[in-house]
Amino acid sequence: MTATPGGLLLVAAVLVPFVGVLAGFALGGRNAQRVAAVTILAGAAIAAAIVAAAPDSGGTLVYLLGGWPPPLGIALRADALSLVMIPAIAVVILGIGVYARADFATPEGVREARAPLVFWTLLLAIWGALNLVFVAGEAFFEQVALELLTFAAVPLVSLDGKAETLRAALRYLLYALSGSIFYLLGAVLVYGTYGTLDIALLGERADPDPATLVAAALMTVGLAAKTALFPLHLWLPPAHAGAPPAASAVLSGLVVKGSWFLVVRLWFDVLPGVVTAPSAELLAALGAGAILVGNVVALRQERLKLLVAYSTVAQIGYLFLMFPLAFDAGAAALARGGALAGGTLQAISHALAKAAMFMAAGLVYRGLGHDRIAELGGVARALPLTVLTFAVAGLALMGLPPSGAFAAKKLLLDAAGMSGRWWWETVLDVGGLLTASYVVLVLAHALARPAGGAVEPAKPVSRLSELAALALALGSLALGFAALGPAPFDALPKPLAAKEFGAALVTLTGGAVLAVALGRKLPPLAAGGGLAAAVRRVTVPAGAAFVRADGVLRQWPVAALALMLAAIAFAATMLLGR
Amino acid sequence: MTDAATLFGLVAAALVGLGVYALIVDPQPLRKILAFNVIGAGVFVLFGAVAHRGAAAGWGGDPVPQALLITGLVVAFAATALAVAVLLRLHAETGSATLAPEPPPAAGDE
Amino acid sequence: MSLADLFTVVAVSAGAFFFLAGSVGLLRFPDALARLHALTKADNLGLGLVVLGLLPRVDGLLGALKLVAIWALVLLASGAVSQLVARVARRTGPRA
Amino acid sequence: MIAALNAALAVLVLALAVWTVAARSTFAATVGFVAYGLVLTLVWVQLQGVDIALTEGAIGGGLTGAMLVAAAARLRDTEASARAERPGLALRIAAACVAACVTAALAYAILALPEPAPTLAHLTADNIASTGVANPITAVLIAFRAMDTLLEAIVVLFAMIGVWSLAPDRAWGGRPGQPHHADPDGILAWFARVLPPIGIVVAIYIFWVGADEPGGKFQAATILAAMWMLAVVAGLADAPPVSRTWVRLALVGGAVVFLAVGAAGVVTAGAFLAYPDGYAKLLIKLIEWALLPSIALALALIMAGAPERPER
Repeated sequence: MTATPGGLLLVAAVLVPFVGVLAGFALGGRNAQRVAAVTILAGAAIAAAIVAAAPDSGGTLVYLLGGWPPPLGIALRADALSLVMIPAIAVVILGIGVYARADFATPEGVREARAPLVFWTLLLAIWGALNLVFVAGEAFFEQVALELLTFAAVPLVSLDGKAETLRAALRYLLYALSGSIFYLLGAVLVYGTYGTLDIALLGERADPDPATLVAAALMTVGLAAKTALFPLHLWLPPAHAGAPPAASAVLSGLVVKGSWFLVVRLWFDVLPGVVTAPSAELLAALGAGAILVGNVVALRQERLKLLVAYSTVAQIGYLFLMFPLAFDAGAAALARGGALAGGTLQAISHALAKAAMFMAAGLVYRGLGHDRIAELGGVARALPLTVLTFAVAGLALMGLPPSGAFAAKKLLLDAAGMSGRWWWETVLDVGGLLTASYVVLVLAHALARPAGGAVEPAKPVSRLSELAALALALGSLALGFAALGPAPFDALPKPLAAKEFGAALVTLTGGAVLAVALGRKLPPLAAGGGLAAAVRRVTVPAGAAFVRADGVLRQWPVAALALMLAAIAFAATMLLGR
Repeated sequence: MTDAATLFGLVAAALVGLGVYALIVDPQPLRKILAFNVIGAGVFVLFGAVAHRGAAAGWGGDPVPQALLITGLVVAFAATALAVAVLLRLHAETGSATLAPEPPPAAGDE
Repeated sequence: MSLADLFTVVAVSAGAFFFLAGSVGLLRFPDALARLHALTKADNLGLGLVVLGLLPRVDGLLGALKLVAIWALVLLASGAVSQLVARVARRTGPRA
Repeated sequence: MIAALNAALAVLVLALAVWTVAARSTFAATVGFVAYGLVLTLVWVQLQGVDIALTEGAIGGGLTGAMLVAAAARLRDTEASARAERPGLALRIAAACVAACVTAALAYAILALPEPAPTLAHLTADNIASTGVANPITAVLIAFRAMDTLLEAIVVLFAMIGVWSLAPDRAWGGRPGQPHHADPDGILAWFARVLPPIGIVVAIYIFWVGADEPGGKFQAATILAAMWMLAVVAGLADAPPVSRTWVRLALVGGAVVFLAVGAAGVVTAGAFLAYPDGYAKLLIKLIEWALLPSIALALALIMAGAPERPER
């Protein structure tokens, strides 16, 4: 294994943000924000350079740290997957950086304030840690990267210092630590079996022997806990809903993608021949559970930020649907192909759209002084750009053309059709309908006439922040034009075909019906109120049951037990399928 | 040589199990942090046993996992420190130290 | 068995006795201060006697000095830690 | 004989772990954890990992233990109400079953590990000469896997920023923790005057021999941090305000030097974190000297906690 030209850029992608952390922290005060601005621009340039350098290196950049080749040394490696994630994350960071200028400026008359210093340094910290996750070529190194990510993310949760957010941060930290200790345990077993943790070497050597199977199960659930994959999501809703909006955007859009990415690495690159079809189905089944429960509970929320947080729970589910679809029954192994491309595209679209949605929710909160959905009436008039952002991000999340999620869905459906697994198609469609339902519900409230006269923003919101959020939402919506790009995306249906708009109309109408049936509080209905009331007598208790089930699953003992049971289930399915 | 490695490897498995039990059932956050450290110690002992199994070249253990262990211990310390700090701040803020979430959302409607 | 061997056996056994007594005290005494009292006996006398007993067995002055230095360091460290624990115990009440 | 000793150690470790998990009082559990850490150092010695024994004793048992004991003392009044949250019998039985399953699966996996065990010891031995150090762990930590160590220094710093971020807004920039008072002529003050000079000598010794024998910067930094904490607790010193420029610079200094040496390697040795021939040991020493004070300060400030006293 040798280094490729441009490999040094990978080191820069990781260390430039970290240097920014050190410099911002050492210089302190307003300098932290200035350093962050410079670093974000430099980091974006590096991300662009990495993409530009990839073709010269045969599509994979490699760098040997200290010149020592694995297994003794550590390699940084950026494959096609990393090369997509790095620039996408850079774009989101850029958007969040612009958005957060208004929220995290050091106030006049103070040399240094706590929240701005912590936010700007940790934003860079998260970026560096994520880039490290994307390029680390070694399992232990990945663990250190994940810990860096967690340590940088937890303080963002409790940035406003309220008791509720402190509790959310503690739950997050403890659960994430439980996850990482199991990941580490798995890594130890892997080292004991193969004498290396280098991902490329393991990919060649890994066999389904007992220690590897136990390790695979432990590492998978450890990462799933950190990703908040249903039913291991106890920490996510309060943590993401309680953080300041810019921080929520970071946490929901970016941080969960780090541990998700490692699941992909683990399954596709480290253990492609160790995981089995039933275990992949199990992973996707948890994803399907996330989509169903997360979306229905989102629809039942009173507050906008909690709704968006539960929508993240559901979106994480989507990211795991690709695993069975990527399973090549002939080779009895996971194969890179259309399904993986679809999953990756979905991750990127969600990163953009979810960040935009949290930003929009934050602007609504700032403008109105609250985020109660039932009292959003008139906000569309007061904050038109923000409501537009929410709508665009919503369209992107529900997978309407030409969004990236739409293209991703098509890629996954193709893979599902080819492997005869039609039921995942149903899950994708139901998920789209449910997403449409809460987006429609929120928009219906936002567009409704205010209860008492026109709504004036309680506080002015920054136009720059509004534009940053809108840009990210539009970016997610435009990702479907990847269909005009190279393989495997060129096989996609062109997003602007008339047939697709018909399907979009069906999704929106279905979503509206679901919103009427399940929504927590409805805006006044123009017609059909009696019918709606009759339907709701049946559907509302059903929705409430989902909320209760979610409440039970999010109790610590239940969630901790679920973590271990999931590990056992994964070990069993990995044994079963061979 | 490997006798000690096997013995302490099995001890490590038991330590992990003990910690897992406490992590699930003990309601106090500080006890969960303790449980995390008990599991952590088990994982580290297992890694130490793995290193000892790889003894060669005149050393009593494979130096690579031993070096990783030192990194792991430092990371675990940092994790514990952060968790304890959040817990103490929560206690200072509320006078209690419980992870029990906000009261369950009311199931009622309209 | 030479005189030196006998000396070692007696001294180390006496040291072990104090460790045992200290451990019993740690488990049986009612409060933190009394337990500390028991523990310090184990450190001071127990380790001291063990070191004393081992002195004839080391070759060279440097080895002997090392042993004595270990004892002295443990004394200092355990003294300081006992002080700190006692402070906490006094501040937070007599339990545990 | 050795087998009997190992068996006794194993029983002791397990007993202390049970105590830590099952003790009724949390304070007692944390004390049990400290003992658990100390006995583990003996396990490390038996597993031929003296470096790890030192680290475990310093960081695992020492710093972590001290932190947990102090936290347990502060949280004592919350314990009664927490007991009410204890889950029911069914859940406890389920938890016990699941824990037993995990242990059984792990034990099975451990017994199935391949024989002879794979190892990188030979590869390390073949390449250690080029680093100029004789302790293979130091060679791995600061040459072959230098990036690990760089990130480790950064992890500690992140954790410290995380701890600081928990400060109340009004106390930002101030001194961490509550002030400590002790009788200046009392025995504690005496210890705090006598012990630190000795501790510093011991720390430097452990640091210095780390290149060739067990020891190193993390263990030494922990001792330094502990000595400083002793002085703080005895009222002889106080934690510095976190807004001081020298504090910030000292905290990042180690990582900055490490990064600079690493970057210089790109030019002089052809790779980031590579050392030019003949200069390896010198540069390794330089990095370690730079990291020692930064890590010691970061560890000490983490132990001191979030800023609580605003500067007037």
